[in-house]
Amino acid sequence: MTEKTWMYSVLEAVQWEMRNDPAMTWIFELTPPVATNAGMPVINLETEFGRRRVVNTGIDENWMASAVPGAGLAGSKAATYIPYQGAGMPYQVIQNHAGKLRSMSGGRASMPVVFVIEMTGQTPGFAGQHSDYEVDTIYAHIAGVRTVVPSTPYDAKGMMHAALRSPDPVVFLYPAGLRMLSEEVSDAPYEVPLTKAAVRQEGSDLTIVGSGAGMPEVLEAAATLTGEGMSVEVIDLRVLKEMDTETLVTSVAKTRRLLAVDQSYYTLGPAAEVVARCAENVEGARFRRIAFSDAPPPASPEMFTWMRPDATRIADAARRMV
Amino acid sequence: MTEKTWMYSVLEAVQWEMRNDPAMTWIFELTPPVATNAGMPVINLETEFGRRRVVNTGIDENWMASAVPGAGLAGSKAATYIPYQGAGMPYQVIQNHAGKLRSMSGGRASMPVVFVIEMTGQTPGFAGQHSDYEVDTIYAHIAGVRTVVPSTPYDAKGMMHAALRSPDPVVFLYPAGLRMLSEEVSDAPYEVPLTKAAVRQEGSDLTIVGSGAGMPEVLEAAATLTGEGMSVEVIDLRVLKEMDTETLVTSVAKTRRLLAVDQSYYTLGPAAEVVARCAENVEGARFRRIAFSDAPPPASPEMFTWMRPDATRIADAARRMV
Amino acid sequence: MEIGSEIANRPRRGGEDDGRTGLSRRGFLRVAGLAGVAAGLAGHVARADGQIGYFAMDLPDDRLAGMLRTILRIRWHERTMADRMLSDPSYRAYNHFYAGQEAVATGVCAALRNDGPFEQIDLVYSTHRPTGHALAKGVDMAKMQAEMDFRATGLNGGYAAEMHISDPSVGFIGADGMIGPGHVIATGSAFAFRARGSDQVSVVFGGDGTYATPHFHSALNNARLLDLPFIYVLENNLYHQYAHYSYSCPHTDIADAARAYGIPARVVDGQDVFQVYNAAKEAVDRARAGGGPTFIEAKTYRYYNHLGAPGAEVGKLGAFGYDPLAITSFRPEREVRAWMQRDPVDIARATLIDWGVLTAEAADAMEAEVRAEVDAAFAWAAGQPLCNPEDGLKHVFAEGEVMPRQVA
Amino acid sequence: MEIGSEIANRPRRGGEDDGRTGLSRRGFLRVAGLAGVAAGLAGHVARADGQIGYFAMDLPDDRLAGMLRTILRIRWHERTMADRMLSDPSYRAYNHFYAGQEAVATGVCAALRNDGPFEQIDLVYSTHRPTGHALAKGVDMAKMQAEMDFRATGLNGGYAAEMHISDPSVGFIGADGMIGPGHVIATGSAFAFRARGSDQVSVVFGGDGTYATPHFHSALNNARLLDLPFIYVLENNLYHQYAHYSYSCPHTDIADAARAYGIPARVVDGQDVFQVYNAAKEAVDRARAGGGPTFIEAKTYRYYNHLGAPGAEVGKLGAFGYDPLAITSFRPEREVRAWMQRDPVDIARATLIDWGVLTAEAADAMEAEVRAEVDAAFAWAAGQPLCNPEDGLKHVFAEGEVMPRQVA
Ligand SMILES: Cc1ncc(C[n+]2csc(CCOP(=O)(O)OP(=O)(O)O)c2C)c(N)n1
Ligand SMILES: Cc1ncc(C[n+]2csc(CCOP(=O)(O)OP(=O)(O)O)c2C)c(N)n1
Ligand SMILES: [Mg+2]
Ligand SMILES: [Mg+2]
Repeated sequence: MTEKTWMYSVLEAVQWEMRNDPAMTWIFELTPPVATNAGMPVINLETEFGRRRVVNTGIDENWMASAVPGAGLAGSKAATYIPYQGAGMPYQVIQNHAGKLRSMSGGRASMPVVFVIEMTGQTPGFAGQHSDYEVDTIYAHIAGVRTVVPSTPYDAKGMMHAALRSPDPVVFLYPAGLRMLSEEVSDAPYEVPLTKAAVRQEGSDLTIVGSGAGMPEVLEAAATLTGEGMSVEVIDLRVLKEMDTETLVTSVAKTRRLLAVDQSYYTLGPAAEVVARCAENVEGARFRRIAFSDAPPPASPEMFTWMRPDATRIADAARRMV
Repeated sequence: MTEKTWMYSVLEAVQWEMRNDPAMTWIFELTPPVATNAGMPVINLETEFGRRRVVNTGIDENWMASAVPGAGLAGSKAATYIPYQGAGMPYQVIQNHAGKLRSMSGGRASMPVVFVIEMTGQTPGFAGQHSDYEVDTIYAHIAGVRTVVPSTPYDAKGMMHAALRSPDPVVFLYPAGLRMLSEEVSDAPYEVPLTKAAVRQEGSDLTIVGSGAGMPEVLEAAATLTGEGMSVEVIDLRVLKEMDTETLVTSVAKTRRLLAVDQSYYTLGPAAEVVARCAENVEGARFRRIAFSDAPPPASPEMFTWMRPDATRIADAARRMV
Repeated sequence: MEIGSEIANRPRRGGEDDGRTGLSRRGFLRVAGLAGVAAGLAGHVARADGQIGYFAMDLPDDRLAGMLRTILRIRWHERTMADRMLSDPSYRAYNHFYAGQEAVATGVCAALRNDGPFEQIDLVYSTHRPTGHALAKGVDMAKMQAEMDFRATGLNGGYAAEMHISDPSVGFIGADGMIGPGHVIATGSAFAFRARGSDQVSVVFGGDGTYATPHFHSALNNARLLDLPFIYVLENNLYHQYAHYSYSCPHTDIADAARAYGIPARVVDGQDVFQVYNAAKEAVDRARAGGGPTFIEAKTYRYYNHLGAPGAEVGKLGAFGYDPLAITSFRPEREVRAWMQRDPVDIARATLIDWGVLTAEAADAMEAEVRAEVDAAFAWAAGQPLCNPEDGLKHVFAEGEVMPRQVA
Repeated sequence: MEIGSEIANRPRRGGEDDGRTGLSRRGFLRVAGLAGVAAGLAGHVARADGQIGYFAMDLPDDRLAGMLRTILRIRWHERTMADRMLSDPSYRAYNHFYAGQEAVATGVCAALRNDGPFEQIDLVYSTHRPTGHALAKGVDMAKMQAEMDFRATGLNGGYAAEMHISDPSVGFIGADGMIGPGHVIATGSAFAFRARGSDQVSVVFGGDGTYATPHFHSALNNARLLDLPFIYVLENNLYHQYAHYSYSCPHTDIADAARAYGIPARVVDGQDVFQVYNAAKEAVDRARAGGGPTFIEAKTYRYYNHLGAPGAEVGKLGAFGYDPLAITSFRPEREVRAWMQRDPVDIARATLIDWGVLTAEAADAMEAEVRAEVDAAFAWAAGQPLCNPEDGLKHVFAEGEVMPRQVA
């Protein structure tokens, strides 16, 4: 048990699974599967498992994302790490092939594969074409793929084990804004289910729902509000597909106020689905949503940070509801 | 003024604009820009404007969708017709390039271009990989692109004129389930704005919101319910981006009941955004949503038709709300 | 001219008789066909004694005869389907006809490992025109037909229909209705084989239309860079839907495009199953030995229109005539006739008789058996139950069902 | 050895002195560099009297000298930026350095129409490494620098930053931060030119990394099929981020891949601006005359690491040392040194002096002017106002603003 970063925790899970399954492969492009962590051995999948199993490809994210289901269909566990610049490239093959093959084949096709998709573009300084504000929505919308976005190193490791053991294709979003986050994470393998949201804080006045890289801001806002005497319930979505309606609805039925927060675009961001599901199931509650505006993120830090829902804005919105 | 089909009406607008702008181009793949209509001259853009301006390409929807903004950036009006099988292929270039270039360039890039995207896959018999249940959401979610889904020949023609005259890139969804629909459409050019939903029927008990190929079913359900004495307001979204919040909220503030209907997937379908916007703005109303389940559409007509929200199901859901 | 007269005497050969185009085409085909077959055989006979380049020299007679049987099974499945579309109002299946191209699927799959444990058999990725590949790989005809007719007991439970059929049990990963992606996915299987040290081979079939897709580059480039056990079989039937391949490809031989990547490539006569087999055998041997990918371009032709659907009428859109929308380019009548002169059924049959593998009587008996089998498969399929509507919510994930959302 | 000693005497040449790598590299560079330049010049001189293959024979002296000036402007912009990153804690811009590759952008853009009405100028599509292309195409340095520093009065109002800069007024359609898509979009501009009967040309710059993208095939295939006025300039600097191009490309000359499509292709010494110019001129003439696309592969090298960012420290990740993450392959010290021997600044300067276009004194004066201009541009940029936060809601569509959504 050591304090570990998000990526170290994830690669620890991958390393464990690859050691236990000699057929498993990992495909990367410019981000080598290497992680270091104070007090822990360096993880380097490429040198440990060799270049037949761990391959560095050319700039062709569609190949990477297609090779992985191809390996899965051939009976091999496989994962790929798609850098944020190429986050949109694999969309069609994940949507129309990975997600549909089980159903189309009447349950005969199985793909134990994981697409790690990096979300560096949702951090400041990565403007325009380098902002990947779309990936949570597009991968949460499609059928047949489990899409998760763990926000803590602990969840990240447990969900990676679960993802690699799952017979379903998993889109594993990596909120790279959390790169530096670390916490105590067990050295042994364990699973965190791919189906459950997490209640991070219990409360009765208001439910705040966030996900991924937005969670630290949500938690900071909740701490401030709690300090002010508000009883805030905080939910970390964690799973975008299938979204855990029960946890959401149970909470909002209790608090009768929902504030849903996205760091990606407002229109049809995950928060739209959160609000819609709760509004359908809890009558007479109050619903609010804040998100990045429907504009390509500008490069200038002044514009960018102003447009982003941060802890202050989240707390402001909450105060206006209670 | 003649009774015209959806596609004839659209090509009439395209033909008019191409006659008036010798630089304008049209790129197609397997669907030639040809339409016939009883009592009207055949429209054939390829023979009328020649193969330099109207080009039949190989199977490369990404090229088609990339060539069009390239033409736009060079100062030429351009449009392309993407067949439903390739509907997901152009996603990345529309999302990350067409939609972002104006903002990224600080307003200096302009792209007077139209992407016609066919939605045949949302009609029965087109299962699995041939179902394009994702296109409304993915193109409505992204920034910088106007996404419209006209449901009548009249709107289709007027919105095509508006789209081709707009300096913004427009995703023009073609609900191919409406292929046979016809109505009186003026022979002269006219515009229908790219910003407004249409109230198709006024009422005070319940608002039903639909779009595209779902509209005939919504209207049929509304007729049944009206016959039963219910006062139903029917809204045709028409524009997915920027969604016309005002028309939606005004209606729901009046009826205090919203039933949002999608023919595409439930999770993060356009109806999620409709419910979320109304729930944020109208307190204490009732909200329901029906849609295709989050499953790849199966080939069997028995399974497919059962999974689809049709007039009967829409009416049932409405009755349960009032 | 014994062989010739044998062929001339056989009725119902050539894909488009049955009174649809009438005797004139059949007559034309009969005479011209002889020349083609004779020319083809001359070549075989000249090489019969040599060891090098001898067609299918490694195969015993029963395997050789099995190739004719496979071709006949595909052909009669196609023709029976076409008949149903034209005549039976209750028939529901559509089809992208493979008739004319049978020798390609048959020759390639004859070189593959098609049964045994899943971890040992070769995998085939097919296209939107999959029935030939499926039957050649060993998919059960009756179950496939039930699937095409949207039946609950079909190969894929009625979820797939023609453009999406699959059967992992025989290594038929399945139809991919999209042009392009399947090729790239297929290289992923080859990558997995190489990574786990297996000698399996991943084969993809593609049309000439595939050349233009961005995926063509991805599949070939990565197969070459990683030396994958991957075989790309490009069935060049000259057209992608309504356009000649010259509209989308600057090469006369698409194989030249593959050679540019440093991938060994062969152009073969796709109407001659033994020539196709030979090329496939060479490719499979190379791949199993760790020699990397091969590209095979089979020059071939489809007899019917791009797509046939129930309620078809001769000469109408989507059926068996010319397509009125086909304005950019379309198939000239003379081209169709010329290709029908070199029918893969005729060539395989005549070759086997010439080689002494079969007598004409045995070939006739085989064809009669095949016809009975096809009729039985259609009859079985038509009697299968329709799907249960609620089952549409199944098989989205490995476990459980998704929620019904069409009701509030 | 006059030329040689002239070069040896000039201080601060070669991209990586300033005490960072110390005298040893500079010394090494000095000696080895002479051989390279002398060898290059020998070739020039031998051809100086001929009409065929004479470098830049159509250009008057001021245009030739202008090329050196452009190279110097790019180089000193780069070096000044690097200095700021290493030394100025308030400096905010990042950069994908182009130093070492200056002759490519300069030679190509010298063959293009860079001013006049928008409907007549040639268009350039750049990459994530755009500053060289931008300056060569005529973008204002001060405004560009302000943009890179996220200023409201920058070239693109602070929305773009380095990887997304653009300036349609000089035909610089702009940086495309993604690898692949820009090439295909660029063919769309060429398509529009041809459709409207214009003689404009669309040029795209790409790295060796572009080869592997599926877009490579789309761009070349469609340019060839439609005979587009399109020029693909591939700057092969041997590496895409942390991998040598042999990891993603089976060709030694990527130009061979273009030739496979039937596209005329040339491999040029990307360090020699006149050789690059000659190839570009030929390509532009061909395209304007309706002769279709050309592919130019320029062999070149970048001196700095892939990316530099504020707060850089010599030898640290993302700055000017080797990248500890570069495990698959990385650039050996000797390779960097060898390439620096053939510096584009040195080659252009020596050639012009040899040709009698410039004296050494005039070249020195030019460099001094350029340095002053660069310093002024940086000073101006640093004094520009920061962006107005609320302006982030502008320019999504041509009219109006979008709603702020970060507040409820
Ligand atoms: C990505 C994509 N775009 C378009 C289509 C529509 N489509 C179906 S078949 C076909 C033609 C394919 O031609 P080819 O590859 O030559 O195969 P053939 O039909 O001749 O067997 C097209 C364009 C598709 N299935 N997928
Ligand atoms: C689609 C895509 N994938 C990945 C990246 C990340 N990326 C930025 S630059 C680069 C390397 C490009 O190499 P090359 O084309 O050789 O250009 P160079 O950097 O050498 O100038 C990569 C992979 C990207 N920008 N776009
Ligand atoms: Mg074809
Ligand atoms: Mg490079």
